[in-house]
Parts: sequence; C-alpha cells; structure tokens
Amino acid sequence: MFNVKELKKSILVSLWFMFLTFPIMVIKVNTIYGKVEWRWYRMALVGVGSFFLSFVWRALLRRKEMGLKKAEEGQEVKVPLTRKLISDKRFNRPALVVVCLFALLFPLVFSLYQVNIMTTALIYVVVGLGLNIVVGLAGLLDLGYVAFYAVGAYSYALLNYHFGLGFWTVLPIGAGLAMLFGILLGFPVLRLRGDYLAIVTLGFGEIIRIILENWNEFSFGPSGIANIPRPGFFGIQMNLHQVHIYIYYLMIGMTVFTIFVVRRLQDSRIGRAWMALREDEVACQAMGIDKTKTKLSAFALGATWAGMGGVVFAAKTTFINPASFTIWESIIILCIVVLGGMGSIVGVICGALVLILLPEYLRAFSEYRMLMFGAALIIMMVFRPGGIISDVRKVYHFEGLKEESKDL
Amino acid sequence: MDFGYFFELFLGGLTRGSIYALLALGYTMVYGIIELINFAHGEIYMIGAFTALIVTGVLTLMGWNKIAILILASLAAVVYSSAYGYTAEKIAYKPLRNAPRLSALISAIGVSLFLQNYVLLAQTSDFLPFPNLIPEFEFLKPVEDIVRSSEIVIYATTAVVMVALTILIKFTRIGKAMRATAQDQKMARLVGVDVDRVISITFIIGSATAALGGVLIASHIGQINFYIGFIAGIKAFVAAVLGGIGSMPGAVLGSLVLGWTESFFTGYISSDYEDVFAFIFLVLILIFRPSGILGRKDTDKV
Amino acid sequence: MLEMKNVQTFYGNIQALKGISLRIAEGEIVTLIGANGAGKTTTLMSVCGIVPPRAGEIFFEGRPIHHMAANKIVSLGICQVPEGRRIFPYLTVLENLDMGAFLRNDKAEIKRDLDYVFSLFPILAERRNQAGGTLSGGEQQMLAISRALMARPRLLLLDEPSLGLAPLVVKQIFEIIRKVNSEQKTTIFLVEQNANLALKVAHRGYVMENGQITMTDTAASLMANEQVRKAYLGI
Amino acid sequence: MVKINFRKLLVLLVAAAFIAAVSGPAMAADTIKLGVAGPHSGDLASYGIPSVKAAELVVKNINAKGGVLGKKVELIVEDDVCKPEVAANTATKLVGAGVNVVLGHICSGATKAALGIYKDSHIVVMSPSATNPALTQSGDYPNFFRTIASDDAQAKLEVEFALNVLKVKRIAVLHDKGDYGKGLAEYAKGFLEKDPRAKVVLYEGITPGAVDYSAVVQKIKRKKADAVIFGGYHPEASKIVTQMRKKKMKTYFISDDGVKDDTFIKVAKQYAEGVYATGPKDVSKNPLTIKARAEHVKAYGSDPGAFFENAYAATLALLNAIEKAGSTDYNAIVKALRTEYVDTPLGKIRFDERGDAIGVGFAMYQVRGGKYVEVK
Amino acid sequence: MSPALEVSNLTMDFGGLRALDSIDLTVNHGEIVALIGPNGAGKTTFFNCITGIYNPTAGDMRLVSPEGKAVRINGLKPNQVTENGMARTFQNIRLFQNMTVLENVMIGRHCRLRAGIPGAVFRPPRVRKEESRLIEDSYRMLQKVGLEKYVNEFAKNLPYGAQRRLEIARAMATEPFILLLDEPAAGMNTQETKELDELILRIRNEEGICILLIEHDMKLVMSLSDRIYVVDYGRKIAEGTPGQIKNDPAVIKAYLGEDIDA
Repeated sequence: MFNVKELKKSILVSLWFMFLTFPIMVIKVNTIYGKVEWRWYRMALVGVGSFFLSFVWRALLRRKEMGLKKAEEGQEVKVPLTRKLISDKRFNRPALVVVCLFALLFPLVFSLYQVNIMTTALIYVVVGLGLNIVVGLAGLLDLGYVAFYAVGAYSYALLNYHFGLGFWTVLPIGAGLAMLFGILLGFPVLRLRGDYLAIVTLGFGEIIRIILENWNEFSFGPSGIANIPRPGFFGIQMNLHQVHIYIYYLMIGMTVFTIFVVRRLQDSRIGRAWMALREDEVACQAMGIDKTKTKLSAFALGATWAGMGGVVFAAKTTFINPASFTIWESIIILCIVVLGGMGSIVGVICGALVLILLPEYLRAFSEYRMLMFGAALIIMMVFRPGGIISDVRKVYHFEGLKEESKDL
Repeated sequence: MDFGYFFELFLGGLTRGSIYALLALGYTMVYGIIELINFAHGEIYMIGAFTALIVTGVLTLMGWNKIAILILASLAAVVYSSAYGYTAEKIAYKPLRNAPRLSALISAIGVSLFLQNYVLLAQTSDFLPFPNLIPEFEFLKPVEDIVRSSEIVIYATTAVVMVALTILIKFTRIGKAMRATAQDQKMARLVGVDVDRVISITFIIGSATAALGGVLIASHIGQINFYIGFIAGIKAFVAAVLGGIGSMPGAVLGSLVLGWTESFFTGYISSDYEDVFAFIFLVLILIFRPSGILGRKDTDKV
Repeated sequence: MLEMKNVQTFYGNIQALKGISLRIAEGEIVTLIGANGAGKTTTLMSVCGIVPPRAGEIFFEGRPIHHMAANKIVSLGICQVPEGRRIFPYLTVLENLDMGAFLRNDKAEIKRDLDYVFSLFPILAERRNQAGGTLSGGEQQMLAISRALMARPRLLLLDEPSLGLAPLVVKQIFEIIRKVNSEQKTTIFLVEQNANLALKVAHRGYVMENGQITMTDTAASLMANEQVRKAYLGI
Repeated sequence: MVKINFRKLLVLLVAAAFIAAVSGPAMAADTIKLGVAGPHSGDLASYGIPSVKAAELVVKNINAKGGVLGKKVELIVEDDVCKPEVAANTATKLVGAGVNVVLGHICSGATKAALGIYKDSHIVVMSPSATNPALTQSGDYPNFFRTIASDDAQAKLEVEFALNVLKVKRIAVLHDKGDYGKGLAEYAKGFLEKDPRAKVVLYEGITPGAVDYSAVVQKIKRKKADAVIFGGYHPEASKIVTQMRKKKMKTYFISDDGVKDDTFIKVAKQYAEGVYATGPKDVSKNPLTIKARAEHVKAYGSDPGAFFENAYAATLALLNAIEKAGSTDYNAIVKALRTEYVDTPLGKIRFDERGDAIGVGFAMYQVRGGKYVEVK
Repeated sequence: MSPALEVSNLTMDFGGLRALDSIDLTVNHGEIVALIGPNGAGKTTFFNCITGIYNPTAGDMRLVSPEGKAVRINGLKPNQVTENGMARTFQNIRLFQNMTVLENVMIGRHCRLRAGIPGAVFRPPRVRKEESRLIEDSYRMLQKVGLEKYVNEFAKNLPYGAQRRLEIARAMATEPFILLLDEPAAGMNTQETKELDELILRIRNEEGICILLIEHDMKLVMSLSDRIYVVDYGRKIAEGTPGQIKNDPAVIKAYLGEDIDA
C-alpha cells in the first residue's frame, strides 16, 4: 500500500497541516515584552505526525468502507462481538453473569477512586437511559436535559436543608418534581420539531441554571449548598470508604431498576407509540396515536430518571452549585446516548461508561486529556456513526399463533 | 420616557445584534445546506481572532502601520478560519454525510472541544489583550460617548456581509448551486452540481464570515482567550433559530432581535435574568411561529 | 450511444442490478419495463453516477463513464428526470429551469431553449415566477422534463413520467416525449410502469425482472408477445 | 497494507490508560506527594494553571536542595474543571494516589465538594484562591487552610474605602453571577445597607462572557452612581470599565483581587487608569515575590497568572510544615501550620485556628501610570 | 343504505387561495366511492380536511357508525378522527420504515388498546393478555392482506406493492368502518393493480368497511366504484355511476381526455 500515490497524498496532507497549524502552533507573541517566540520544531512535529496519521486515517476509512462492501456483497459478515453478545442467548447469558459478578465484586477489588468514578458513571447510565427515552425512542432532540437533573439535585438539597428530609424520602419526591417539570416543558414545545425543539430545550436548561444562580433566597445562588448528607442505611454510621461502597451498590440497584423499567416501557404500547412517533408523526396520528400525550409522556418519563439521578448526585457529592448544571452537562449526556447507540439500552450503558470513564482514565495524559476526548468523539462518530451498539433494538417477532409469542 | 436612554440601549442592542449576526450568518449557511448544527462554528471564530492577534503582534513588532496591519490581520484570519472550517468539514463531517444527523452533531461537538484545547495548549489559557485595530474616526468625535468607531465598523461590516451574501446566494452561479443543494442534494447532482465542492465552499464562506466577526469583535472587546467561541456560538445559534434557521435575512433579524431583547431587558429591568428573558422570548416566538421569524413553514406534505 | 455491459449495482446489502447489459442507439426511444423493485430506477441511477455500479462497464459514445462523478456525466449530455419529479420546491419555475442549464454558459442558446420549453408547456410560462413546490403534480412533471431539456441533453432518461398523474396529463406528457424525440433528435431512455403507454411510444423495449434483463425486442413485437401481454399489459 | 485493527487498538489504548490510571502512582518510590487540584481545562483553566506552575517551581527548587525530610517531593496534578462532582472524583483520585498534602482546589464550590473526602482521609488542603467565608468560618473543615483572605474581609475593605476615603453616596454593586463574584457582592451590599452614609442604587449580576455591556453601563449612568463595586474577574471588569470610560463616565470603579491582575491593565489599557482594586497586601517589593516571578518568566516565558503568589506561598507553607513537623502525620502538619512562621511571597505567614493565613490581608490598590499602586 | 360519512359544503382556504369550494360528498355503508380529478384539483386537501390534518374554513363533516352513532368531526385531531372509525392511507407511502411489518400493524391497533404507563411497567395479567392478543390479531390482519410471509421483515425491505398493502393493513388495524385510500395503485403494475382491486373488494364485502378512494388509474376506478365524484379547481364538477362519468363531457374535457385506456 505504500505506493507513490499514497505517499504523495500523505505529503500533501502533511504540508496542509503544517500550513494550517502554522500561526497557532509555531508563533507565540508576547505583546507586553515585544517578544516573538518561533517554535519551528513544532511545525516539524506536526508535519511528521500528520504524515503518518494520514496513512492510518485512510487505512481506517478503507476498512470502514470494506466492511460496508463486504456486507453488500452478501459475504459472511463477521458479526461484531458486541452484537453477538447481546443477541445470542448462548453468549449473553454467560456474559451477563460475568458482568453481574464484576459489578458486584468491583468495590471489593478496586480502590475508592475507582469505586467513586464508577458510581458517577452509573449515575450517568441512569440519566442517559432517561434521555434515551426522549431522544432515542421518541426522537425528540433535547439539549436541556440537565435541567431535570438539577431539579432532582436541588430538591434533595433544599428539602433536606429546610425540612431535614432524608435521601429515601426525597428520591421519589425529586423524581416526581422532575416529572412535573418535564410536563411543564413539554407543553410549549409540543408544536416544535427538530432543531427548533433542540434550541427551546437548550433555553429551558439555561433558564433553570440562571434562576438557580440568581435567586439566592431560594437556591443559595452560585455558592451552592454544602453538607448535604449522604444516604443513610438504617442509621448505621459509615466511614468514607464504606459510604462510597454503599452508594455504589445503591446505584447498581438503581441501574438495574432503571433497565428493568425502561425495557418494559420500550416493549409496551407506549414504547411502540414513541418509536412510531419518531418514524413518522403524520402517519402516527393517522393511526390514532395522540401526539400530545405521547410526547408529553416521553418528556415526563425521561425527566423522571434525570430527577432520580440528580438526587443521588447531590447525595454523593454532598455539595451542589449551579456550575454542575451547565449546557456542557446536557451535551455530555446527549453524547452518551448518541455515541452509545440511540435507542439501545446496552448501547447507552456502554456510552455512559466510555464517556464518563474515558476522561478519568485519560488523566494519565494530563493536559492533553480534553484534547484527546474531543478527538475521540470525532473518531468514534466517523468510524461508528451509528454508535457503539447500533441497530440493536428489540423487535417484536412473530413465532406462530397461540403460544408465548414474544422473543428477546 | 427618557428618549436618550432608550436610544443608547437601542444602539447597545444593535452592537450586540450585529456581533451575533456575523456569527449567525455562517451558522445558518452551513445549516441551510447540510442541516448540521455546527457546534464548532464558534471555535472557528475564535481561531480567526487568535490568528489575527498573532499576525498583529508580529507585525506591530516589525513596526508596520495600523491600517496595513488591520488589513493583513483580517486577511490572515479569513484565510486561516476558512482553512480550519474546510479541514473540519473534510475530516469530521464529510464521512458522516449519510449517517444519522445526531452523529454529525456529536462529531461537531468533538471538533469544538478539540479546537478549544488545541488553542489552550498551543497558546495559553489566559486572556490576551487584543489591540484596537480600528482607528477612531474624526467625524465621530462629537458623538463619541454615544457611538464608537468600532461599533460603526461592526454595523457596516454586518450590513455589507449580509448584502454580499444575499447577492451571492440569489444571483451567482455558486449561490444557485447552494440553494439547489440545500433543497435536494440528489437532484442537484443530477443537474450537474458538484455537491461536495458546494458544501466545501459553503463552509469556507461561513468560516470567513466568522473570521471577520472574530477580528471585529476581538478588536471591539479588547481581549480574547480560547473559550470565547463557545458562548458566542450558542448565542449565534439561538439567533439563527430565532430568525428562522437557513434564512440569511432571518439570521440577521434574529440576531438583532436577540440583541435588543437583551439590551432593553437589562436596561429597563435587570441583567440578572437577561438570558432567561431572552430564552423565554425565543420560546414565545417559536410557539407562535414554529419556524422562526422569517423561517419557511415546513409543511409536511401529506 | 449508450452501452451497459454486465452492470452490477448494490444498495446496502441488496444487489439491485445483477449484470445488466443493454444498448441504446442514437435517436431512439428505448423503454425499460418491469415490475416494481425490478431495478429500473437503479439502472438509471447507475448510468447517472448517483449510485455508481460496483462491477461492469457503462459507455457513452464510446467513453467509459462508470467511474465518473455525477456532474461530469451530466456535462457529457446525459440528463435524468427522476422518479417523483424532484422539483426544487423553493426555487421559482424560472430558477428551476435555470438550474437545468447549470453547466451551460451560452446565454443566447439558453434563452432559445427556454422559449422552446415554454412553447412545449405554455402553462410553465404563465407560472414562471411561482415557487416550484406550489405547482400541481402535472405541472411539476412538465417542469421536471423542461428542466432536463434545458441541459440540452443528448440522452434523456425519464423515470416513471406518468406516476400519479391524471389521464389527460399523462397523454400530454407522452406526446411531448414523442415530439422532443422527433424534433430535437434527443435519444430517450424511458422507464415506465405503464407498459401499455411506454411500448406505444417507444421503438424498442427491454423487460426487466429481479435485477436482470429477461427480454428485448422492438416495441411492436413486445406488445404482441404473449408473456409480456399477460404480465405487464394485463390483457 | 499495514493491517490496523481499530478495535484492538482502541482496547489496547483504553487498557493502557486504565493500567496507568490504576497502578501509576502506586508504584512511585518513597516521596512526599503533593497533590495539585484545580481547573486545568475548560473555561476556568486560566485560574488553575498558574497554581500548577507555582507548585512546579517551588518543588523544583526544593528538590534541588535535597527535598523535604530528605525525600524528593512529587507533584500529582489533577484537573477538576471547577465542578463539584469532578472535584470529588479528583479528590478520591489524589487520596488513592496517597498524597500527603493538597494544594487546591481553586473554586470554592469544588473545594467544598472535595474537602469532605480529604477530611475523612486526614489530609491537609490549602487553597490559594477559594475565598468563600464559610470554608474557614463554619468550622466544618478543620483540615482546610488558605493563603488568601475571605470574601467578607475583602468586601469590608472595599466598602470602607468607598465610604471613608472616596466618601461616595450612591453605589452600584455589580457581580458576575459567579461563586466568587456574587459572594463578594452580597457581602458588600450587606455592609453598605447597614451603613447610613451611602445607598445601594443598583444591585445586579451581569452575564459573564457577553460581548457587550453597554446596557448595564447605561444603567449605572442613569442611576447616577458615584461608584461601582464589582465582584468578579478581570475579563468582565475590563469590558465594563472600558465602556464606562468611553462614555466619559467618571464613576469610581472598585473591585476585588480577581481584577487586581496585570492582565486587567494590559487589556483595559488607558481606561484602567484610576481603577481601584483590593488585593493581597503589596508584596511586589518582597524579594521572594520578585524571585518567584522571575523564575516563572524564565521557565515559561511569560508573566505568571492569577493566584500565582498565593499558590507559591501555599506550596512553601505546606512543604515547610511537613519539614517542621518532621513527618507527614496529619496532626503534626496541622500543628506546624498553626505555629510555625514561613517566609513566602506574601510575607511571613502562619495560620490561625480556622485556617486563614495570619498576616495575609488586603490592601487597596489603584492603577496609576499603568501599574497597581497601593493606596495608603 | 345509510350514510357513513357526510360532508356538506366543505370549503378550505389557504391564504387567499380557495383549495376546496363547498364540496358535498356522502359515502354510504357498504359503498365504494371514488374521488377523481386532475392533479392539484384538491383531492388530497379534501382527505386532509376530513382526517383532521387541516381544519376546514367552512362546512360540516359527520361520521356515522354502523350502529348509528353520529359524530361531528370538524376540529377533531387526526387521532380522534381515527378513533371515531375512519382510517386512511397516504399518497406517498408513510410506513414506519424501521419497524417490522408486524409492528406496523400493531401500532395501527394502538387506539384500541388501553394499557398505560403503570400497565407497561408492572405488566399485570390483563396487559399480558392484551399484548399477546394484539400480536395474534395483527398477524391475522396480515393474513387477510396476504402479507403473512413478511411478518418479521422490516417495512423498508418490502417490495413496493407489499408496502402499499401493508399501509392498508395498518389502517384496517385501527378497526375503521370507513377507509380512505389515497392513490393506492400509484406505481403499481398491472398485475399488482389487479390484486389490489381484489383486496379492496374483499375488504368491502368481508369486513363490511366502506371505502373512499382517490385514484388516477381509471380502469381500477371504473371497475371498483359504485359512485364517482369528480372535482376540478376545488369544485365538484360531476357525480354519478362509472357509466355516467365516463360519458360526461365536462369530465372528459377536464380530466379523462378522449381515449380512456391510455
């Protein structure tokens, strides 16, 4: 493959990038001291780097195309391991056992830090699954999802502060309040479609954050609320390590619960209506599906999980302020859903684990962390546009009359 | 009512609006043609500003005169922003042309993060003072405390850019190709339009507009850092949607409306909730006009 | 003029064309008939380079065009009126026609062609400043054909021109097709569901089934063919 | 063709990162581990990175002299993006890596979220920049120290200066809606409301990062404020001041140490002239400050950024305390911090019972001739 | 014969444009009625008005069920119209492409099911039964239109003719007493059209559903319909049996042309 044509291409790419990065990478001006620093070695680095990377990039693109081609030519397509694991009972049962065992033993094996970030990731799994209802199933692009997360977190913080309510009491209250907000948001935006919906939800998210920032009497403003108690367990005193492990298990439980409920919703009359709504709104209504009710239910249910996630978030962090609920947070949650594979539960779980754990593990690269994270997003989307787990949706399968006729 | 006060708020809103408009125009162009919410558009603007800063810094040290610097810096900003826009399209969006739209959005978010951190690492995290490149006009002396020359230049540039883009879209060959591509890509190819090229050019023009914005805004505000693109990008996006995304006059009108909304709300009520109000206003407009002020009503053909 | 040799084209997993070979001579009207999903539209898309074939060769006046980009193919003089008309909905009638002449630079000639299509379809002249999307189905089909003619094609590909049109309009359109062929000497490759109509207007025909050509003959003999009559003419 | 298996590559990369993350720090030899936490990416990175540089410089010097207690000092730098939830992860990461003391965090919110974890792990934390009064005054965080005075002290100074020195009657209090700026503004407003001599004519939050503040400036003008007290950072302050001065408004502008930064003067240029800002007592003559700043210019080719001296001082104080305590034992370090004076760019300091540095106070500065000059 | 759908004086304006001008139309139970006319005459607009997609400017529309229950459907939302017993298909196929054939039909049944969110989560026996019946019923519906062999295929992978029939099956799943078909034969070849003809007749005869269709294929229209309405420029220009219509000079001039087989 290292023929002249390829070589030429790579040289061109490398020259282009050297040109492209020239001012920003090479020159550093200090206007105060009147000094210009020329960092030519960087240009060399860029040149060499882009030269080799362009080979890799093209090789990967070719591979992607070849994968498509193979599929087109009807050749035996290697089913990706991930999909095999999910769809084949022989694989997924043992795999599930392994995953469960791993999840259960995790805090006993790994350090507090690992447990801590895993708990964070699990919160995002729950929240991501919630957003998946809205975006993945009902096809409504929501860029302000973090608002509901904030509602949950502040419900716990404030109810606890003012009335001393405990974690377990607030968990359903927070979920309910978030649901209420979901419905409140749902009403005005029902008529909007696509990107107009996106921008309005984005605005809603910002409105909630700004109100939290400004309304000191209510929310304590930007300095936030500290000393939020961690969840209790029959009043037993726990040290830091124990309490984190406890929250971890709590989150495992909640994740399982979420998966259970979301799966059942997905396979129900409501779930089908959501999917139909995503496919074709007009046809959907012609089939007797109430658009308003269906959209509202998606918003409300999606928000509920965000609310619950928010309550746990507040309890885990013990301190919240509006800085945790910026639009970036919404974007990250959206990335989880899209990157994982819209509409797929396993996909969303993978997405959450990858996106939340990746920046943590990228800490090894210190200041290049976020640069690599950005690059990773691009690469993953370019080479797996459908997400990590794409096209895996439970499909109603007909297997004959008068028998248990549903299949996984 | 205090008319002077009203007028000054009006001008303040106009400045804000014009600034948003320079960004929103590029946003709306790219959206119009491939329906991509180009989250990295703000970063392209930031790159433009940085390039201009670097060029200005070097040339100032070499003792060039101010006008020459302004022209060269703007030129460099336009060239480099366009180059970055073009490259981003080729790397991060083109392979996703047939993928779900949300995937392209995530890719754009990736580009945005990457460029931010690229500048953070290659340059600095600090705010850098940006020299005021726009000369003070003599004829503005009497009204100096009401309107400044940089503001005049911003209004003028926005107006010129909008008119130029409208002419480009309406009357030139490439403009026609753009409109055709926006409406039906496949058919555009069937009448002989090189769609890939048209998309590239759209990105280049959109990025160049952003770069002009970058130079002017940086010069007006007097400082830049690697993060200025993000908030500006979001605001421009809001403005573009408000006006009806995909429509050029809509982008400008939406930007101005947003600018005035913020300005008057701050002036007469409170800036604590200016964004809240701006967003509520947006929601209200979209409820009554679901496709923005000048947007086409996209009726679903049954 | 056009020759396809063993062309194979794929859509995703599905092989739509399983080795198509056909020839069209200059000045002919050739029709391709067949059931839905037989691959007729794909054949046209392969010729135009929108869905490039994976294997096989396509020649236009002796030049291989199977690796060319769509816009290059158009510039050679192949123009398509696609299924479903695909009018640019927000461009006016005039602008739509203008887009048809996108690759041409001869202003005077363009003007002449414009007058010609207006003479073919006077209704378009009346609606010249109306947005394409506001036209009725029949008018859109007229506009689509006119747009293609504006490119002054040497080979005109027509995909289902009668689809969804009232009987009166269908008749009008087919008269125009015949007229264009005889007056402008434009070669026409016609894909049509309504075999009855298509064979009436065409010189020769190909029958397509499941991505393969199963039969070819003059239009008259095809009309007479027992199998064709049963399967496609419904007699 | 070079066969590259994308998936394998990815798995490998992730695995490598994982191993690095899990095992990296644990393998380190016997060293004194100094954690540094703050925002090193994202919009607030410019407030976190200078601290890392300060710590790097101090550690380099100390290691060159043989380290602390005969051991080398090792830096473990972690990003918290100024977000509470990330800060909690950062804290557990640092705790897991076995840090002995922590320099950080930068934002008060992030600090609060992280402190609980350090507290339970008996680790001393010293922030160069977290000014929220509750951090030391609430008594919740015995392991917390800081080399910066709290917001209320600063606000008090600003208000007193405005009332006693400038003798203004009508004051506009602005803030940037942020953790730091708004906290400060709240205190200032509180102090002003208790004092009959002046009136708060405007209390408002501006939106940080906005392109234009002319509306707010108009409002200040219309309310006929004699002085503006601004809580926030220099990017916004310079925009407001510039617009005020260009509108020929002579209103006094009084701000905080987020503005007492050379960048402010560079950006606002001639318009910065006359602006008042509180800042740590003048340390520019302090030889240690001069040395530290010179080191920074030498090592990184630019002037140091925000909170550099505070971070430099905090690092010195922490390492000195370990040296004096003779061990890394929590109680010993705390005791040493409270009793032992240490020479820093901020002067000779030790810490009081609550964790505030004694001897670190604020002074009022004014921009004169392009420089901040202390107002006596 | 009792009316199933009564439309009187239906008028629809778009801006200044009058798309429909006081149209009267009745479909009786047990009838197959066709609505024909040139492109752009307002046929699809008429469908959109009576199915609630547009809100007509004036006029009165009523649905009367076989049991005699009459409902005025002006201003109802599309889904409410469907609930009241009128289903439709679309001119350009609007299936749920990424769902299976079975799922498409299951969604058609949506409005006849009752399970809500708690039902979905807790899945009590009632819901379980409802769901398993749903699958069986849907399958039977597919058998009726002859699509059972595609049951687990994705809708997008179906041949064109089968997609058209799936649309009909999906509409039938809503248990209508009147079915609106918008150009059901468009794009079908002669063979497929013949099968469609049979299917429509069967639906009327076996299910007792009356049908209103828009169609350009005159052979189909003439052979199927009991009565035909002809519209042009939003106005009704003729009404009658196929025989009458075929020979109506106004219709020939506006729509048919001289030679009907063409």
